[in-house]
Amino acid sequence: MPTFVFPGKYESLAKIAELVQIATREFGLDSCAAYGVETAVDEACSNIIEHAYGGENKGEIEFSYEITANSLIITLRDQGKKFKPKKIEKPKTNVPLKHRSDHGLGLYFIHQWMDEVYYDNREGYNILTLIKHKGAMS
Amino acid sequence: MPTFVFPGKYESLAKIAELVQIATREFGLDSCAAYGVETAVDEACSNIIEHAYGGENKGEIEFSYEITANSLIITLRDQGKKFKPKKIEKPKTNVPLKHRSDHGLGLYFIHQWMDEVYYDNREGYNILTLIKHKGAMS
Amino acid sequence: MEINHTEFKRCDVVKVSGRVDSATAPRLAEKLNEIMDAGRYRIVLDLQDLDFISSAGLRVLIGAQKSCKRYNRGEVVLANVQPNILSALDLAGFTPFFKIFDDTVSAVGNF
Amino acid sequence: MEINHTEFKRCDVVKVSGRVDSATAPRLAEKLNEIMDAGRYRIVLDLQDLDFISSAGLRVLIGAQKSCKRYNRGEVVLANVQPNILSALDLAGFTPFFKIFDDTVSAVGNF
Ligand SMILES: Nc1ncnc2c1ncn2[C@@H]1O[C@H](COP(=O)(O)OP(=O)(O)O)[C@@H](O)[C@H]1O
Ligand SMILES: Nc1ncnc2c1ncn2[C@@H]1O[C@H](COP(=O)(O)OP(=O)(O)O)[C@@H](O)[C@H]1O
Repeated sequence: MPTFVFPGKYESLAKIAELVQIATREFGLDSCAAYGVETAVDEACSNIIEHAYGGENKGEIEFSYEITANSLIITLRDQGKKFKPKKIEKPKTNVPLKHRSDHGLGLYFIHQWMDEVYYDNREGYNILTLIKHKGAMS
Repeated sequence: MPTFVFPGKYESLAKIAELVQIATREFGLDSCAAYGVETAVDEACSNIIEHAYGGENKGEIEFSYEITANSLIITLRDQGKKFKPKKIEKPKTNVPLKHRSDHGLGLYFIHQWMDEVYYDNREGYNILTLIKHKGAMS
Repeated sequence: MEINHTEFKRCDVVKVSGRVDSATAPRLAEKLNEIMDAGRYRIVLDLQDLDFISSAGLRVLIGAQKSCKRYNRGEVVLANVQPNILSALDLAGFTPFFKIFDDTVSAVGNF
Repeated sequence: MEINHTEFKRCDVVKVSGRVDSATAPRLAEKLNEIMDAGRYRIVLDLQDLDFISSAGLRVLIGAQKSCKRYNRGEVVLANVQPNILSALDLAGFTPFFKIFDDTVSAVGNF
């Protein structure tokens, strides 16, 4: 299970995306599913930088992935502020443009695009596990 | 020297153009020179229909071509009104749009695009010979 | 010859493909007249796929340009003019009468 | 991310290529603000070569749309939206807020 460590800054996102593309290709996802996984990881890493670390260059992001017969399992670890959301709200979409909030999409995207999402905190680490199954819809 | 006979109507122009394309390709002209020959033949045939025959479906157009080492020689024959222009005028181009005539381009195009142009009348036929040299400019 | 006409807010795009010669030029003239008769005088001619234009076709273009420019009510502009077509326009001395754009987006954006 | 901006008579076309994520979204916001600060609120975003957009990028789009539509002074429209990008917009519930055109010509012609 290869592990990669990136500095917690936004420039790392494109590099992490390249790894995700390698992993989804290796796993054999179609373009749309692969795009979803790329989005989920991007949103999760952005949140680590912005919310867990409270800004750029405060800590590292560890990225690793594992491919099993039926699953692509991506793990993200950080040493930022403990985080474990209780409930993911669907952003209210039935509101006119000017009242439409443009925040809160990140977690929603993560949960929509991935099949399983687990939050854990252990030994000073936040551990986020993102799982995509083969052949599952969306 | 293959000869082709077409009814003197505008629909024949596209078919004659296909033959011209075969001939210019066989002769080895570049796209621009080939386009010029196609134009010259089209203008000549349009004139035969419009001016020599005075309209569509009055007579035939005979098209033939010959390729020599250095020349593509196209011959057009019709049995319409005798025609042998004395002098080809360059259309006046230095005039404002609203005074600009939109006629008289045909003969000018023929003489510009071809290297040699001969008009002859023999045995009730108008015989137009259009010659393009290899490697000549325009 | 094929003609594809799209009406936009401020102009019409007419894509002319194939051959415009004495056989087909009347149909092009008809289409352009139909547009002008509807009071629309800002016309983009997209010549991307125009293979051939004879003097009969050039005549249609210059005729439409004269109508469109009358009373300053509009203009015919050209887009995607291929090299051979450009040399025909040039030889006819018609290039000064038309704005020529590299692509249809710029031509539409010009109106 | 690469940004290509062309100013036309009645609208601006902004072609955004590559990745719009938290690293690059601020540069896109800056470019759009610069256009709006010049009093130009009719913007076509050409997304033909956009490979990726995160929620940070979507935020920039919706922010620009809010500014442009204020006082009815204009609008952001999208062109050449690729399937993956469209599903992101869709999932965010943003598709109702943008006119989406098949190509840039139609988008420009809409203004
Ligand atoms: N990794 C994280 N660490 C701490 N807080 C987080 C983390 N991810 C998300 N959050 C919290 O959850 C909220 C919603 O996150 P998200 O849906 O990504 O939207 P946004 O980042 O636009 O606010 C954030 O505003 C933040 O308060
Ligand atoms: N094959 C022909 N037979 C008879 N008259 C011709 C022929 N070709 C050209 N002409 C005459 O020469 C004139 C100029 O021809 P051309 O340059 O092709 O322009 P246009 O056909 O637009 O008038 C014609 O108007 C016609 O009077």
